[in-house]
Amino acid sequence: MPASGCFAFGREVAAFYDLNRLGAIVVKATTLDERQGNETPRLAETPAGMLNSIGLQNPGVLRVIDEELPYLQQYDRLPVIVNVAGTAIEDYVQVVERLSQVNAVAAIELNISCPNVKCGGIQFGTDKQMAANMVRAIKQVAKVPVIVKLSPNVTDIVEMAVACEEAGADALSLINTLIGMQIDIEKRRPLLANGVGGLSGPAVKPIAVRMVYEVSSAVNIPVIGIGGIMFGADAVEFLMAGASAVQVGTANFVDPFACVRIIDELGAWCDAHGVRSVIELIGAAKGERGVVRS
Amino acid sequence: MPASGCFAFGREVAAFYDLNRLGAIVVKATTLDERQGNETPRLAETPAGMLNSIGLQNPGVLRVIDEELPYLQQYDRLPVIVNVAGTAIEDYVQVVERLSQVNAVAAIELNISCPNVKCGGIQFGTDKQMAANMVRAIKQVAKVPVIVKLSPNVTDIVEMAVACEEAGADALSLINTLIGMQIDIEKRRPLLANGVGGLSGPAVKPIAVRMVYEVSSAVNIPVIGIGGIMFGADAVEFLMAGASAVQVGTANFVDPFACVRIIDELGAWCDAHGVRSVIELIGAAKGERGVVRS
Amino acid sequence: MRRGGEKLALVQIISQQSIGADIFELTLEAPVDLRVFPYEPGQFLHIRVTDSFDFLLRRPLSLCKVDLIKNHLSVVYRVQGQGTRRLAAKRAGEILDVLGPLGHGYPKHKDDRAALLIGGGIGVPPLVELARQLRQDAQSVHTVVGFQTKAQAILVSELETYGPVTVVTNDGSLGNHGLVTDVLTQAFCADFDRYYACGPTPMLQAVQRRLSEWQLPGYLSLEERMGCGIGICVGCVHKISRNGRIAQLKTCKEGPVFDAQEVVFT
Amino acid sequence: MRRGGEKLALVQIISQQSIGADIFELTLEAPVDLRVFPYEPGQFLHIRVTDSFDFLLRRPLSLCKVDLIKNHLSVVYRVQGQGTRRLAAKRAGEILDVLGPLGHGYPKHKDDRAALLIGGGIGVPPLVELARQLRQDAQSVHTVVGFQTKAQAILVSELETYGPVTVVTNDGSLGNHGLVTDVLTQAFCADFDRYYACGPTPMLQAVQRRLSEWQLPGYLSLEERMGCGIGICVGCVHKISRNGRIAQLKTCKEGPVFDAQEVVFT
Ligand SMILES: Cc1cc2nc3c(=O)[nH]c(=O)nc-3n(C[C@H](O)[C@H](O)[C@H](O)COP(=O)(O)OP(=O)(O)OC[C@H]3O[C@@H](n4cnc5c(N)ncnc54)[C@H](O)[C@@H]3O)c2cc1C
Ligand SMILES: Cc1cc2nc3c(=O)[nH]c(=O)nc-3n(C[C@H](O)[C@H](O)[C@H](O)COP(=O)(O)OP(=O)(O)OC[C@H]3O[C@@H](n4cnc5c(N)ncnc54)[C@H](O)[C@@H]3O)c2cc1C
Ligand SMILES: Cc1cc2nc3c(=O)[nH]c(=O)nc-3n(C[C@H](O)[C@H](O)[C@H](O)COP(=O)(O)O)c2cc1C
Ligand SMILES: Cc1cc2nc3c(=O)[nH]c(=O)nc-3n(C[C@H](O)[C@H](O)[C@H](O)COP(=O)(O)O)c2cc1C
Ligand code: FES
Ligand code: FES
Repeated sequence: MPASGCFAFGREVAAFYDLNRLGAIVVKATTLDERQGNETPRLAETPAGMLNSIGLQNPGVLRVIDEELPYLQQYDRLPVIVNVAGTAIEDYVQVVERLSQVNAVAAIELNISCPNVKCGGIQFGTDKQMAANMVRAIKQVAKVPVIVKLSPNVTDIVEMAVACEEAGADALSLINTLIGMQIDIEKRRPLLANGVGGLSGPAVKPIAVRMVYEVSSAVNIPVIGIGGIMFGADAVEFLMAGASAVQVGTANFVDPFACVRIIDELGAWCDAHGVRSVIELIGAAKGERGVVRS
Repeated sequence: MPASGCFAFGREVAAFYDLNRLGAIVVKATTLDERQGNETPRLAETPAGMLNSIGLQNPGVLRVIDEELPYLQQYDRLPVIVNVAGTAIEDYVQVVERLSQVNAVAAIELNISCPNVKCGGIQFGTDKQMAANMVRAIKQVAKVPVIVKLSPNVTDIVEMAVACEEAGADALSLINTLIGMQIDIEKRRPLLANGVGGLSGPAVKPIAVRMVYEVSSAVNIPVIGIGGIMFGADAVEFLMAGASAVQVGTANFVDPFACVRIIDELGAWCDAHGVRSVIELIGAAKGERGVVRS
Repeated sequence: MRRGGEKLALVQIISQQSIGADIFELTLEAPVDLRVFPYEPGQFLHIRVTDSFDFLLRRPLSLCKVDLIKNHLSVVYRVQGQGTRRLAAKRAGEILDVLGPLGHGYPKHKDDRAALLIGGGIGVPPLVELARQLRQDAQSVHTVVGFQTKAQAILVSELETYGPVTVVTNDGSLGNHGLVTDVLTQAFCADFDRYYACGPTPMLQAVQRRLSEWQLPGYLSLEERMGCGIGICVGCVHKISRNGRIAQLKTCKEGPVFDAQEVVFT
Repeated sequence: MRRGGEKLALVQIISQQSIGADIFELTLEAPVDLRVFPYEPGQFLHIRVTDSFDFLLRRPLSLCKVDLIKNHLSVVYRVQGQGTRRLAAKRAGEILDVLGPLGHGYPKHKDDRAALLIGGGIGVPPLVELARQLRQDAQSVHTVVGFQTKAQAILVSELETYGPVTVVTNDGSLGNHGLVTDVLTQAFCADFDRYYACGPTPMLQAVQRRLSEWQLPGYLSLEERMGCGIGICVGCVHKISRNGRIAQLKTCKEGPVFDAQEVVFT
């Protein structure tokens, strides 16, 4: 079971367990140039969730290639997926070109949905025409499969998904965070320095499950489910909603062992329910009842 | 402090306290004809929230006028706001015409955002042109102020808000519920009979606060804040985000006294902070820091 | 319209006892003075299992027994999911946030002479106080209770203090082998004026079908997922045929007990 | 790169004591064997206050004291919000989910002879174990601590076992009247090789400015809101000037203690 963008570049969690135990690793968003990210506070706790406004802090693609990816190559059974972000199509294209020269990259995840940068990626994530253009441009330069990560901050995520599929995406991952705000009522201002931030964690799970259900019903490419997964049972829920795999984000902050614990819990659930392969679970909740899309 | 659509028509809560203590009451969505609503299960519990798929069950506008509103008239200090829903502009217009003949109605809340009915109101809530047409049509027949209740299931709620303001809305209320789903992994199907439902409760509060902040910065009409208010401090948060009043939904299900408790807590907070009128709090979080809209 | 007893109260847990496989009896201070507001068997308490948002909604549990002298109530429940698991971890002395008693229980028919009580699984608890009250009204009480297996059989000896009890288990590990409806033959039912049933929906449906054949009037206590418990969320409805039309009535407010004739199963 | 001590463990609470206005000392079983993994003063534990989603994130609390024989640790904390309030309700014998010790603490300078420790409010706790270790290295230790008011003064007698302590309160209710920087005159500072500070950001900023004037090298322990505590969320950064450039470094991983010269306040 792959882990998501909340894992930095893997080094830290490697102190807790063997990364080969993961299905894959999705590293932190990588941009063309180094980015320092937003001011602090960047984090807030919310009911059953959290807000973040990291702002894509990362050392830039060249240093990622030089300093981070070689470290991960020691894990021979660990496909590395690089999350790519930027502010213009050309940025994305250049990052993907650079990454395509590196063997260590198993797939690209296009982050067209980060809510935390000014003039940032989210425009691509909320306009289907722009998203399709982006995907087409990237597909021309990418030598590995391209996963497009969708934003939940849209009126119609199915429309976005279909546009990305038609433009050549190899898979979709969803959801990124929802835009939220918390106010520090004593200080009378937004708690995050950036004002708004991205909401993640169990609070958003029902929204994510709904979107995975809808999107996986509308496209023929694999869908990776993300959003509020804390336990194996949550992973089962996403699989039954139609996800072919899942990513775990916020849970890693609460429990450094979250990914491997969830893999174990999922295995135990399958054993207890006579399920031989998780493939049997994919879309299992879709059979009997027609679901009203409102 | 007004209460929201989660209050039926007031009779039940009247068993717990004097409804005159409320700032106003917003009764359950009223449609032209009687509606039986969706199949059960209609409710699910989620992390810090709940899903509902009631489906606008109500006795229809005529019986609301005959059987429900007269009951509320005994509360002389209680402005009654009727939440109006339907499937076509003509339905809405007819309901509002009927209600305009009744003295007991202080304002109309146009529910263009209910996610729980097939071909339902949510189209109006996600297309700014349709919303504007609806508001204009209603303003022609309404004799009382028209509040438009916005859906959070949109890419750009500010755009919707501005369209409604330009079309003549007297106030805006937000947010309605977010569309979500929960899967019963033992039964391998969506838990709600309707498949999807509306997410409410503390889980959605950060999203609601963000939208209230953005919308109240963009329009000149009053904004009513709704979404996950459980305590007086939550009401303070919405006021500081720019709401002129708040509505309390899910909290009433947990605690029948929620509305009056929150009013008391808000008063106590103001006293402890030397605030003489809640008006001082409205938009208080906007002063110092520019907020990045992503 | 206040019926009298609905109240939100913080009450103390008097005791919590395991009485079967994952089944507990929880005894509480009553939230109201039961001599002033006598409760109806079939009513329920709506309980907050913790003040955490993880369990935002209350859990409905039927009243099972009453101690009028100490003003104590008890509920009997099975650990079903996380919420009841949390409840089962509570100990005597802890405080519980309780709303109720709520809803309409089993109506009284003072002129009846013989009552048939039918319970299935975790639907048995409300029958205990019902049996007591019926006996107080000098009716004879015969109870038929069905369980999956012996380990889940509960409250049988309590019910026996009020009259004969026929036990049925799905696997035959206690009493008769089979389903409760197997017992409800025409001959068996001929002696009763009325029946009172509580249990899983398939059982209620089978009981309704069978006993309407024998023209025995009765009541069913329905189970739907509840939000508020007081009639404001309209989440807990069930189809009820009344006054010539089928309406979705709230089981928390108009029910959970309905005239068996009125209940529409789909 | 595992530094040795980071560990996720369920540990038992040994004791919880009120030691000031809303201030508590919590003693725990150590999550690691402290003789194998000696911890650095300035490191912190990352604590889950309940397993409820209401408090999803862990709370960072600095290590204050250590008992190497019993393998116990203590943290001293002020009730700040709901999470620490929840923590304060825990009792001896309860189990706590603890990650740590984490981060880089105060480095050792074996050749120094005289250390100046500066603490403000709830920044005082990490200085206790620091003082002990410095004394063990045969350095002299002078501590300056500042509090709002007398009721909030904590750990003064503990610190006095390691050397002289100068207390300052904002309202003059204990010790000197004023701010800690009022004490840090050029003459006073002349005797020290190095300083070690922990406290609220405005204090650290004032201390840094003042002591850089007197050219006294030192360390600041920074406080930022943390998510993971282990370096994967990149939430807790602070601007640090190092190798000729200003970078946003993670206070949980590269800190919380930084060379005072490197810390950039904006
Ligand atoms: C009027 C009424 C009386 C009841 N009396 C009893 C009783 O005396 N003893 C007893 O053991 N049980 C009784 N139940 C069922 C009991 O309420 C559920 O088993 C319990 O709420 C499950 O909660 P959970 O947190 O363990 O399960 P979860 O599945 O974790 O609960 C999640 C949500 O689903 C609801 N839910 C789950 N299962 C049911 C169910 N079967 N019926 C209704 N809601 C459900 C919960 O209330 C909660 O809101 C009664 C139900 C009703 C409607
Ligand atoms: C490295 C480090 C060491 C610390 N050591 C101590 C100590 O020894 N004693 C002590 O009393 N306090 C210490 N703090 C501060 C302590 O972590 C916060 O007071 C505590 O997390 C507040 O939690 P809460 O739930 O009560 O507050 P809430 O406001 O309800 O917390 C909400 C969120 O904000 C975070 N937060 C709130 N206030 C702060 C703050 N001032 N700093 C960082 N995060 C905050 C919380 O961790 C939580 O994620 C330390 C902080 C850091 C970063
Ligand atoms: C602190 C933080 C940083 C994140 N950074 C990224 C990122 O760099 N790129 C990205 O595509 N998503 C990023 N995300 C979004 C997550 O990958 C994930 O989509 C989201 O958090 C929902 O999953 P969760 O509820 O399991 O956390 C970030 C989320 C958090 C909380
Ligand atoms: C059970 C239920 C029924 C609702 N019915 C209506 C309705 O009839 N009309 C409407 O405009 N909103 C309705 N809502 C939405 C609420 O009014 C409110 O916008 C939303 O629940 C968010 O607020 P909360 O988090 O305080 O519940 C309903 C919400 C719930 C939970
Ligand atoms: S549970 Fe809310 S109306 Fe019945
Ligand atoms: S707290 Fe997550 S990186 Fe420091």
